Amino acid sequence: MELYLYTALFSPLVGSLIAGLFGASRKTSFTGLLTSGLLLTSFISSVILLTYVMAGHTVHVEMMTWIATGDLYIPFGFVVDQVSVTMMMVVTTVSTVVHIYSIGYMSHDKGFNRFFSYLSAFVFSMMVLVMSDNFLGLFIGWEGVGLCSWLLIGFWYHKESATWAANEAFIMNRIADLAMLIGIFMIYWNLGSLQYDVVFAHISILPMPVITWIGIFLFIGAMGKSAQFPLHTWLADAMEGPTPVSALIHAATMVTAGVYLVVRANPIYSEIPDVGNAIAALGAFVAMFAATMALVNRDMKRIIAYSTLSQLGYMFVAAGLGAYWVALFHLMAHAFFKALLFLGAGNVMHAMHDELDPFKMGGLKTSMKWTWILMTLASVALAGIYPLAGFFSKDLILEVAFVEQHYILYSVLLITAGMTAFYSFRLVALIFHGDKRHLEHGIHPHEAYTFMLYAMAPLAILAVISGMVFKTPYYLMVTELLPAVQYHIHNHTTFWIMTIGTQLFVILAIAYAYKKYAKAVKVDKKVESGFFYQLLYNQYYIPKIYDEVFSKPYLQLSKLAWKEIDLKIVDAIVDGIANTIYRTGEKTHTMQNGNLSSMLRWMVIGLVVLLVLAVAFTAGYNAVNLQAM
Amino acid sequence: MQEHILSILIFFPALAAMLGFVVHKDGAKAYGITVAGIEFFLSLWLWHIYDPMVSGMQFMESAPLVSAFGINYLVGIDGISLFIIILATFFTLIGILSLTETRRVKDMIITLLFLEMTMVGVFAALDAIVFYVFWELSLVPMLYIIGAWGGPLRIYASVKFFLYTFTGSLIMLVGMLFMAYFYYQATGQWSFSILEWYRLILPANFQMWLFAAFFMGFAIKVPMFPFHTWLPYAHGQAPTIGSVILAAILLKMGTYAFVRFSLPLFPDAAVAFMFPIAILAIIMIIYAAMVAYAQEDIKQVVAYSSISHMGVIILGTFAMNVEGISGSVFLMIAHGVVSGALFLLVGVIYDRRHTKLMSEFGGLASVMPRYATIFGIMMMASVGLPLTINFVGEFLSLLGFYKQSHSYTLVAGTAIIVGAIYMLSAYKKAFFGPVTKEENKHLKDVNRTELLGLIPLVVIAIWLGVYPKPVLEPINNSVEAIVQLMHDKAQTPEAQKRIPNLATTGTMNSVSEAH
Amino acid sequence: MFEAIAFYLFAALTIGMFTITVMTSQALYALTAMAAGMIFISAFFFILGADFLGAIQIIVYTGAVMALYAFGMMFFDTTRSVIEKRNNPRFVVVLGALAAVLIVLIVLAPIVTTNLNSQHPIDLNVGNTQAIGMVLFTKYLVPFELAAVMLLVAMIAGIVLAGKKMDKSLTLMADEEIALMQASSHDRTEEEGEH
Amino acid sequence: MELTLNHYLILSTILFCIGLIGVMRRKNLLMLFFATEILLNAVNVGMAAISHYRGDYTGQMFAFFIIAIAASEVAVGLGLLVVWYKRTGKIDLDQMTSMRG
Repeated sequence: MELYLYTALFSPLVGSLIAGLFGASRKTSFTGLLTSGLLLTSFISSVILLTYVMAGHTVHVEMMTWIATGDLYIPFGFVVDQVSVTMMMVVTTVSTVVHIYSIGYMSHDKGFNRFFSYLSAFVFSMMVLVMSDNFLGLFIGWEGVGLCSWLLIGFWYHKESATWAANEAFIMNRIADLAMLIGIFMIYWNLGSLQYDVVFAHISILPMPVITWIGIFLFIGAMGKSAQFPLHTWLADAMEGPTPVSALIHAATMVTAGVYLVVRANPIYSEIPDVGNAIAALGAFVAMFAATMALVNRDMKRIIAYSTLSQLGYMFVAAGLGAYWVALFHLMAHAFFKALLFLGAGNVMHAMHDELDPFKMGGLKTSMKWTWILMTLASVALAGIYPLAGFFSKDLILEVAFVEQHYILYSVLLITAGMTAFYSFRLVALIFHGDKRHLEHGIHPHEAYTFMLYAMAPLAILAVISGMVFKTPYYLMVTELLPAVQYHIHNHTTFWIMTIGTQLFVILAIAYAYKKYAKAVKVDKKVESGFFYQLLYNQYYIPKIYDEVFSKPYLQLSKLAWKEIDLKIVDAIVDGIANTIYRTGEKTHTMQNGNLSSMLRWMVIGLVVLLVLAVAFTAGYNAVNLQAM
Repeated sequence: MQEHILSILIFFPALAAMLGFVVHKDGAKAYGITVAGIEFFLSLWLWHIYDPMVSGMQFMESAPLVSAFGINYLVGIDGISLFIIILATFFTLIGILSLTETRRVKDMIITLLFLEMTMVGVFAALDAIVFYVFWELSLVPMLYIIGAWGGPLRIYASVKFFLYTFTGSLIMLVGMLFMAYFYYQATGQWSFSILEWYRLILPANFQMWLFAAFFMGFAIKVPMFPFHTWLPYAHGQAPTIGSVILAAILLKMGTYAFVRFSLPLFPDAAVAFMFPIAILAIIMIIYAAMVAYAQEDIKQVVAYSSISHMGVIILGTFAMNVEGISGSVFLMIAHGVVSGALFLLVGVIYDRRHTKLMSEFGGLASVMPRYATIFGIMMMASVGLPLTINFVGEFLSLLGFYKQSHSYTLVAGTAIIVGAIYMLSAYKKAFFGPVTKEENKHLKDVNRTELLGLIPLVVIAIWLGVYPKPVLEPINNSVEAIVQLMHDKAQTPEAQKRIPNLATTGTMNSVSEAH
Repeated sequence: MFEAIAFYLFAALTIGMFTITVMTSQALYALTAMAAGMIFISAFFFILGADFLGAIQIIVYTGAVMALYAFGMMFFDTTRSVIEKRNNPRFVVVLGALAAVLIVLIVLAPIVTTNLNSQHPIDLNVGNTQAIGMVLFTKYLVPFELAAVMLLVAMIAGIVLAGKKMDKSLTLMADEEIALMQASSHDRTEEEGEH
Repeated sequence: MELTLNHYLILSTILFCIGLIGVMRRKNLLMLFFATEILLNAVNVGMAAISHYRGDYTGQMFAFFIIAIAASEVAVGLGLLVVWYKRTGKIDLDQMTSMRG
């Protein structure tokens, strides 16, 4: 099994390195094919590992020592257990699809080879992240995906906005990474190891405040990667990257790493339910907060990004409330349908020549029938309509909140579910229904390459069936490792009222969205100039506030530090000392006027000074000595 | 030969430099490469025959110089100095290989070889006077390099460099003389041998003064805030090769000396000064990073980034535990590789455009993709991405200091944030965006000569990031010896508490042992 | 008692003579006063029992040095009073006095130092000159010989310096002047050759 | 009234300071030489006195060598002075400024 583990882990790296060799040269289709092929290999290995794990085994290997000094010992160790194999499946599935899809999507781009190199490198980092058997190994992957995210967001580096967004994403993640490092330090100095099994086995012997702090710091780390408030702004800006990147990194895999961390560290979080509640509360807040921003946004990709953010909030609610398997399940289902949604958006962008404003589209269902079907499917899944994936995973979270008697969370999540349905179908309606507004801009849309649609097909199938088919086997498998808690509402009447009520609520929201946007788009000036609309449209002014409060002052402070402090104070003092000495020399060199007589006088003055010193010092010395006696 | 390997390593370049005067100037570079190559392979051989399991000094040589005062020519290495010596020989080789200077090449080669002698000498010396002599001698070639091949302000910069560091080292010399005097008072014999000094336990108040005297010399060399202002000038005016050697090796003398002198000689004072120094280190980290962010000149960004990283090294050194000190020694090597590479890279673009202002560039990624890639890798290494060489050192340094203070480490940890800010924004300014300047449109990508110097650095930066064990293990063994020595010498309860006792390890790590 | 009277007498005389030396504007007065002062100094040596030193003092100073000065003065126009530009004469005196006070303070003041007192009156069994000779030719033989050589060198130097035609200095001349001088001497040798 | 070492030392000091005043005040080189002679003699008195009161001939030896040195100094100094006078016709200190820094 080790062989499969290494194959699953390293084949993306091999692909990345080979593609990287051709990074600077022109497009060579084989890099795309090669990396996709290697990804497929990785996928197949993961499937084999999955069957092995489902049979009740786990694989744990230690490849080699990484850092060993003092008492610290960190190996490159990898573990394939129920949790990581789930993540591996999600990662390899989505990334294989995205790779194949990208062959078509990026076919006209100059940086084709480079793109595949980065994309495969990302998959490798993600695999390291999920497969590592210790916290620092996880951190390698954690930073690795950050790097690849930086590379891929700024892929079109000639665009100012893209490079800015890339840097923003990297730096914001770094802030969270610092917290994570501190968490790791705390674990090491308290437990002397960073291996998961050691840490989890002994975490309960630590005093409560220490565990709490560890939990908080690790969660702050997770907040950065998963773009939770207040570190969320980078995710929407990250949409500057190519759309397959958004599908893979900023919807399906990387952003869910935070959820994965919390799920992985569940023995820690089980010890500190208060922190868990805080996580859940923050998750619910973000779910609603992001959904409100998605309601009014006019950028197709940003709407989906906010939707992702919102769904991440759901996952954190589940994870915070201790329903780790539910969180992981929603993570999986969400990865499938959200990636599908993004890839569909990619098709639309291609057809629309990179136009992103859905208000400039419309009526695309005739020319892009398959894309329409796929995106609608994904939106239905996202909205949580029975029997698609979203119903099983998302409604389960609602049930968790209800069963755990967090009714406020429950109601927030319920309202958010309605909003989710509304903005998803607002988008679908604006793009695919109504007038062909794009004709005004002289755009003649065409359907994407067939193989791209075929590539999307597995995701579509998974979006439909993953909830229904996978739930039970998944539950059985994953609860070997995670706490097995069934969330059932015992009262049947309540259960049915809730399920049907939720479904009706969601369907109503969808219908409202269709009614409002499917025919003609009426722009209600009054609403748009209203305070709330503006607030939401400007993302609660948070990016602006960050810019004003952090970025600009930091730059100004830096300039101040350089030009005022460094040059005018620190350096000036040094130069001042040197200048004083120099000027003293300039002044006193008149002493050396060559006149012997005045030199003799100076000599005598020197003698007198020395005599005075001699008297003063001996007198002082004697005085001290006399006192001592 | 094995017994005299260190003397050969020290004096071979100097001898070769003397012979270099008779070499014809067309063959000077080839001659330099040959000599530096032989020297480098000798140092690799040194590594080969070095026994990593031994924590003490190896290859010791001794010859009396002034026996009345116990001054001996005493050299020897342990795991700490071994790799810095290799780094020094390596960078001399790399520097000469990628030398693009056309003016007075022969003089440059000879100067570099002399410099190599002093650098190896400093790190191999075990006698304080020999150490001091090499320490001061190293100023001379550097002064000459900056003063003869530098930019328009070179005289100012070189004089500033010289006077600044010289002042510091004079204070250090006074400290050394006092130390020897105390040794004389305690034992009735004169000795300048560091190993002899190690055995001396000084009263705490003496330690404070001596620590302060040594600190002045080392801190200026590092350079620590607020003694850092000579560095930007020196880097700004020095030719590429000068900056590379300065950043990669010369700065390490200061931090190395902290580990070699300050910690084992004055453990109580080191603990007493731990937090003030940590504050200085944190100021260095954040302040230098901010200043780096404000720079317009890409070389100054790298120069200030050096200061920022040196802050982390200092912090690791004063963590007083094996993790921190090993990490800081490793980071010395890492920073040498990375900053040396970055200065070489800046030199590449300077050779083409004769400017270092970032506003003059922009969009270089599309014109010079290979250059951008190598720069990107090195930048990421500088930022401290895992699996690059810097991460191991930075992680261990911060991890070590976390044991001493949580809040300080949290503040110092912002290094990873502020570091990313200035590096990424500099990279963005120079490499991203559209190509705006006409003269940038047809720049040539890195050529073969430059790749010859850069590729090994990239390889090392990643190799030691993925597999640091060959370097980390010898360092670890030697550092353990030093920490144990410090613990045994510690007198104040504070110091005894802060410096771990390795001899009875196992209380804290019961968990890992159980594992 | 007799010693004390002699001491004070000669002290007053010496001080007076030297003051004249320092203060007078007539070179001749100065020279004469100094010669007198030197002889009075030798009196102290005799009082202190350093007979040999006293003799030497008279011979060397009043005999040799003064004669040298007297001959030297003949070169200069010393009949006229010396005109010296004075600036800050008071400053000079104050400085001198200050130095004196300080040295006295160091020598005498009990707060500064323990008083220097006579501890070992000299043993007068052996004649002073004899004793000096024994010390001089045993312990101080090498310095003595060196001093002799030095005196010889000084004598030769004095003769050479004063006797040789030194009205031209190569170091203080401009290049053209040197060339000119060399040319002229060359001419002269040629002329001599013709004769 | 016993004579003590201090008497001689004070006398020596006074003579020395007279010499100092002369050194500072004289602009004529010849007169300056006189003043230096006074300095040397003042020291000699001190030496002889210490020698006497300490019962050690070293002081006298020093005084003896000082006299020797003073003699040579006068010989060489006067020689130089004569040379200078021949060259410039003046022996005024204020005009000897070739050592201006």
